[in-house]
Amino acid sequence: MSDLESFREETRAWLEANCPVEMRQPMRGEHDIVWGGRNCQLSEPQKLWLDRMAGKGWTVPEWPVEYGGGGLDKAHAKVLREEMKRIKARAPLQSFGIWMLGPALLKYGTHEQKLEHLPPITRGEIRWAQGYSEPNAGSDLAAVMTKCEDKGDHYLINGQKIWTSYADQADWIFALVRTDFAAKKHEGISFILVDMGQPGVTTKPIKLISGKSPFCETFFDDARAEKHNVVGDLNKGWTVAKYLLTHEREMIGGMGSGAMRPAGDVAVQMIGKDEQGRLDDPVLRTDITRLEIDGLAFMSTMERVADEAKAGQGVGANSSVLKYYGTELNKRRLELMMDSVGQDGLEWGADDDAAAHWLRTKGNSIEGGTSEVQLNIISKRILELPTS
Amino acid sequence: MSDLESFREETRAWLEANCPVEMRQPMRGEHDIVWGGRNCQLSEPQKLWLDRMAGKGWTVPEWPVEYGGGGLDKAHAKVLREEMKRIKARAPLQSFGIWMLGPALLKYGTHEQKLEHLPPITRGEIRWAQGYSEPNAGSDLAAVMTKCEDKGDHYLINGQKIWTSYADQADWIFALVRTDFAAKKHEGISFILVDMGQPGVTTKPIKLISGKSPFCETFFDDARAEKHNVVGDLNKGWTVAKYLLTHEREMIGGMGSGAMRPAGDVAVQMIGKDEQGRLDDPVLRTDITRLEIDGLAFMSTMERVADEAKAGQGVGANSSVLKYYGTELNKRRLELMMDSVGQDGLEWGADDDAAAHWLRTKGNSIEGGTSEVQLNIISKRILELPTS
Amino acid sequence: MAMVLNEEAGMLKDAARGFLADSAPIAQLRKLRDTDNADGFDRKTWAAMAEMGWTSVLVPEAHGGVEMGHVAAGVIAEEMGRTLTASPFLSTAIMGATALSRFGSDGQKGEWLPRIAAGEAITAIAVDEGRKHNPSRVATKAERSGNGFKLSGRKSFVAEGHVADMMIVSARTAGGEAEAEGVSLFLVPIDAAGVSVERIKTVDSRNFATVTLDGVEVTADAALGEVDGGLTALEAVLDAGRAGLSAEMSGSAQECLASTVAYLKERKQFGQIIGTFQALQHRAAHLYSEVELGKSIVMKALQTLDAAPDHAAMMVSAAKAKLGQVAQMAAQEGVQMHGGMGMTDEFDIGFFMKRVRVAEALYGDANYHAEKFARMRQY
Amino acid sequence: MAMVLNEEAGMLKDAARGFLADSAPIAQLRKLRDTDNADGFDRKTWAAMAEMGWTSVLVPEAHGGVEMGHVAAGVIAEEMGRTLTASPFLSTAIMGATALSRFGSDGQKGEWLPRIAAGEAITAIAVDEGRKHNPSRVATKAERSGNGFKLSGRKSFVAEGHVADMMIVSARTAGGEAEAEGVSLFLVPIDAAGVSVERIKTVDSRNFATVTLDGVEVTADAALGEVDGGLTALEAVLDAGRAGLSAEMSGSAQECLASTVAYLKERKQFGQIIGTFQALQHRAAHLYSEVELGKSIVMKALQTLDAAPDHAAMMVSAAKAKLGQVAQMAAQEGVQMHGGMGMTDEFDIGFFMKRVRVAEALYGDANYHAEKFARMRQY
Repeated sequence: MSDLESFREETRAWLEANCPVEMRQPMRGEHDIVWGGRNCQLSEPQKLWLDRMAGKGWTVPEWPVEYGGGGLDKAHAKVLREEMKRIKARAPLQSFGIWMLGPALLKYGTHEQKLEHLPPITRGEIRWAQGYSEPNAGSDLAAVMTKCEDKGDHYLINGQKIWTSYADQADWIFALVRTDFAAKKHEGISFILVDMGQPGVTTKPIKLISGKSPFCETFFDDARAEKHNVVGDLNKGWTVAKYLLTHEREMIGGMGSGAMRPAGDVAVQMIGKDEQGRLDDPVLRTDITRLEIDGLAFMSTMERVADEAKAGQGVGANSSVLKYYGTELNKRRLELMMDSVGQDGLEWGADDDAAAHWLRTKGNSIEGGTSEVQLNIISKRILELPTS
Repeated sequence: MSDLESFREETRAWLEANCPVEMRQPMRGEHDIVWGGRNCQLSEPQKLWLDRMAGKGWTVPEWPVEYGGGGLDKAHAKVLREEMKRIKARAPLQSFGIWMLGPALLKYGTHEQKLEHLPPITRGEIRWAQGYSEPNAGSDLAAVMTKCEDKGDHYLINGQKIWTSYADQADWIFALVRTDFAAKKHEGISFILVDMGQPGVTTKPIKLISGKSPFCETFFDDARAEKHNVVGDLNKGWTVAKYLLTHEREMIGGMGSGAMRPAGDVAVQMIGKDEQGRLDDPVLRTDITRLEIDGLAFMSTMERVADEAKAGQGVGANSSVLKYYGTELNKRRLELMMDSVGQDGLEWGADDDAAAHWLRTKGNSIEGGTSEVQLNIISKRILELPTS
Repeated sequence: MAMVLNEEAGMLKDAARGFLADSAPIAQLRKLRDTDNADGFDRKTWAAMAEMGWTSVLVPEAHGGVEMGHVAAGVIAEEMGRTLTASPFLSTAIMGATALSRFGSDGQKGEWLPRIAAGEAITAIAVDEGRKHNPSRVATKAERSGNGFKLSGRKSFVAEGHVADMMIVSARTAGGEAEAEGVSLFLVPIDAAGVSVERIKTVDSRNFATVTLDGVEVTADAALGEVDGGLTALEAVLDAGRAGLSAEMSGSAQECLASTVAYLKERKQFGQIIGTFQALQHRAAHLYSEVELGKSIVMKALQTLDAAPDHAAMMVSAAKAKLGQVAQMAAQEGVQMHGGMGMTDEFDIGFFMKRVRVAEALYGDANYHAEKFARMRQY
Repeated sequence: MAMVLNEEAGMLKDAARGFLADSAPIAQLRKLRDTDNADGFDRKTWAAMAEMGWTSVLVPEAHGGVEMGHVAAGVIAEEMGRTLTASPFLSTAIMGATALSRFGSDGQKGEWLPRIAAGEAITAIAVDEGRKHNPSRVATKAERSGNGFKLSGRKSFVAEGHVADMMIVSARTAGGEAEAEGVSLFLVPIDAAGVSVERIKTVDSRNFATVTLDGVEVTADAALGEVDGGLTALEAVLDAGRAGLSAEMSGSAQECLASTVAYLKERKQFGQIIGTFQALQHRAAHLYSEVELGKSIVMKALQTLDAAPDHAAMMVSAAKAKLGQVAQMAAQEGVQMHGGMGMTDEFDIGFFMKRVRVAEALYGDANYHAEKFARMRQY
């Protein structure tokens, strides 16, 4: 038996024995997601499942073992994913720490920074927020004005961030701050880690059109950060930020892909078919067909971009194509869902939250760099069109 | 009997007696259009019909009688149109002189200029070409560089025009020329009339993607123009040009409207229906339905813009909306025609010239100010968005 | 007919705009929502509208109305689309008045039209039963019972159903569930025994109702128009509503464009006013063109309803389909060009996106009307 | 399978690009057109292609081929799409070779495959009869006659029909005109008695033929695959062609984008390089995204044809539909952004618009494949 095959057997047996039956049920909504953090309320099965998986390093299977990861290579990690999917196991933990800060620290952090911050992430002890945008910067991230002063043994931070996801429930924030006001726009920025449990950091949720408040304004009033919590070189935070932006772009763009039920299946369930076996709304059927074909082409592109990157052939800025097209596609998809669900999707505060989901997607093409910013990037970096 | 009613009776009787039976047949193609001019070959019925109509001033029913027009008001002109339509009479004459130069001269010309140039237009004796664009100006009409020097008793013209419609068959040209190189871009331009029958003016047809050559390059090498042939004030030609551009814009935009058979009818004839009575290509049917609805909305807009102008309520720059939307609509329409006709429309040089017609429409959104220029105008003049 | 408003309609437009901006701006809708108002609209504003004659715009003079026609009704609806004013105007002043004045018996007219004109009665149209609009799909039954009928069934998405005094209910007196023949209309007072109404709050902060009819007894006089042949009348009433809704959507689209253009002139990014970015300029200019086309087709539909109501169906479907596309585009482009601020509840643009979505679904979405248009065009 | 070309295919791509740029650029097509060349393609170039193994890319090694598969065939087709090279590659090396190697008898394979591989035989597929592609609509009859069949009918839009040595003809051996059952395929040599071929010049300066079969006698051996059940084989052959055409259209779309971007960097208007105008930048960037999606779905379709040919239909239809949209968009945006120059015969961009239109119609347009996709998706 090959190594992979025996790993599959062991994994299957372990999951079977350790995944609580409640954690094999589909999530019923956003409240079933385990985000972790100091204030997180976990049900018994959620806690059991998180602890067991974290114990094996499997909340982050591909991270190094010394930082709380599973130390698996891609092939083994794939087996684990497949086996979890087989029993419909929920993800034990989701977080910005896993998706965003972790990769950045692994790439740019010192050994000490990794040791300090990564293991608590893997165990769901610390929940991270992202502090990039500012009220007057918007798409122009490099225009950050939050001031970070060197006070000898620590930094002092004053300013305001906006669009910080779930900052009201987060423990720490990774933020872009300006450490040199004399330098050029991109060159005086640092990437810093700040404990939100201090009085100098306050948050205020922003109510969105969907009625939810997944984002906050975050205020820094004489907030303090330790000097060893700058990631990467001082004044070189833009490098780290760009790396994370690309990462975020791909993540948001990817949301336009296969996770949801195909639009055609939803429409058939909602509307039914005519005598010829066609969806009983010919115009909607045309739009859905085009959406699904574009969806296939988009998923093929995600695959191709990933494979090209592996083969070292990629066009880096293609992540902008994925972000742009993926989010626009997702908006189209949700519009067609609303067309399919009809009047039943219009109730405010309905159980399935169809309308809130639809409204939420409108932000996809704004957050993480607007569609317009992505088109600028494609135009400049890939097509090399001149600026006036 | 009211005046209009008796006019209708007289007109009907006169048309019945004077419109040759051949001139009541549908035109079979572009070659059946009577453009007039010194080199124009007319068939006997064409000549008869043109002379009789010109005799009554009815080649230009609304122009003043003293300049060769019919002197009719709008109501009477409408009766004449209706009566011609009733017996399917062809237009006796079509020309840029009627559509473009005539209106400009009537508005900006002196009495002497009108007397000299308008009557030959109404009788189809002189065919006019329009000399606006230049090779390096394109959409930027005000960038004309064709040089027009004051030589005391005449002007001397040197330079090159492009996209002059049928210049190889025209007798005279109305052109934008630069009479003051020191002035600001829009302020050194004059509007001048030039006889093309002199050796200093030569033309070269431009072959288009449709295989046809409706446009020429026109070269001025020491061409001469009389001093009294400047229309409007010297160096103020841009005023005349703008007036004509608005006129042209509406004309080209209007081509996207009702003259052709509805796309749905063509598709049904070509493709047929399914058992449910629907066009037997559900996807095309969706596109055609949307096109026809947009077409109705567009025609309603043409009507509204005209009625608003009459009522003095109009937004002048709305002619840009008509030009932009009308030409884009026409391109969509022809694409759908090609989809309907299928393989039969792909033969090169076929009798019905379907492919040439399709390709020709691609120029609609370029000539007379590109779609992009129209959007700039809407943005600037109507929405008043700032320029950087 | 010239495609411009006559003097009377022009004055009405100015008056409506002024009144709504002062007395019923979007802030009113926001307040109704945030205070969870039981009516979902402001009764004082509604009374003022009646005072100005808006509720009687389609009521014949003989019954106390001003009978100005659909163009005038559309002018009011369009202005309400700008301010997103919540009111029973569409359900009552447009659809209720059209139903009664065109298809009511003398008795029905006498009973209801003066009250509608006076703003004293609110009516609702109970037509749909499933999640998608489909007026010929009627499962609600009206069985003959003594001298009258007994109605049983369930109606969904009844606009203003929670505040109506009377409902016009489609029910089947003959034929199978999806047949065109056999549909009849009935006037059902809200306090009739067996009627129960459940209020539904929708994303646009407006109100609809699910109405259950449990053996509701009505007299023979309650039938509106022809028994078994009610679909023609129903379609005419719906077309009046669809045209009015299209006018409302046109107003909303115009307002989305205007507020977005205003934002483009004010917001800075990358050190520049974003309105100087040509890509946004062209999108705004394209949107302007679409909004202009929308205005034109709505006016055409309204004029046709006034001039030739029996031949207005195609123009009305074209208008509803076109405005479905235009108004949604205006709202979507509006939110996108407002950037992150467009996603916040604090800004008004999101209210337009939500209302336009509901208006799109109501009485047939763009796809429904495109399909209907294609069938009328016989392809 | 990784979505990148393996080394072999990568080398083929480089070689193809170099050869075509040198030996068969758009200037060649222009010359063929302007000299009214009788073949409509350059025989010397075709021989060179055979020399390089392109004609044998889908021919099994046993029959003298290199059998590299559909991804490799697509690489060549894509490169030909960049240069608009006219040749019988699609009809012969892709569709002819697929038909014979997958469905031919040993005798048929032995007779035709080595000649195809050597570039000595040109084959054509005669499938359509009406103005729109519809492989199951077959009126051409094949009546049993002695030991063989007698074919009568008329086939339209037969690519390379005017130069073919042999045609694969669909004909009805049973069933009614639009039925799926009862269609059979026959190999018909061009010199068989009763075959007449009329050359049709199309807008793309390529050549098609109308083929008339007037009681053409063929032996029983001429039947390709199953008699009466030929539609499955025909669809497989068509899918190979559709995927190849999609690859060609992808190459054309890429080239339209590239030449348009180059023009944007060079052309001045209003005193500025037009490539600095943000509205054009965003349109070019959007087009780039579409072209990238097109490349991906084509590769996916070609890989599926190699890995699981019996399950490739949905991916092939998705590819043909997507590329129909993308390539036409690329050509249309290309012409528009070239302005007046784009309308002239002197510039190459118009050649792309014309070729892409023909490729769109060939073997099912985007609407046809969207419909087919929807049916396969069962909605």
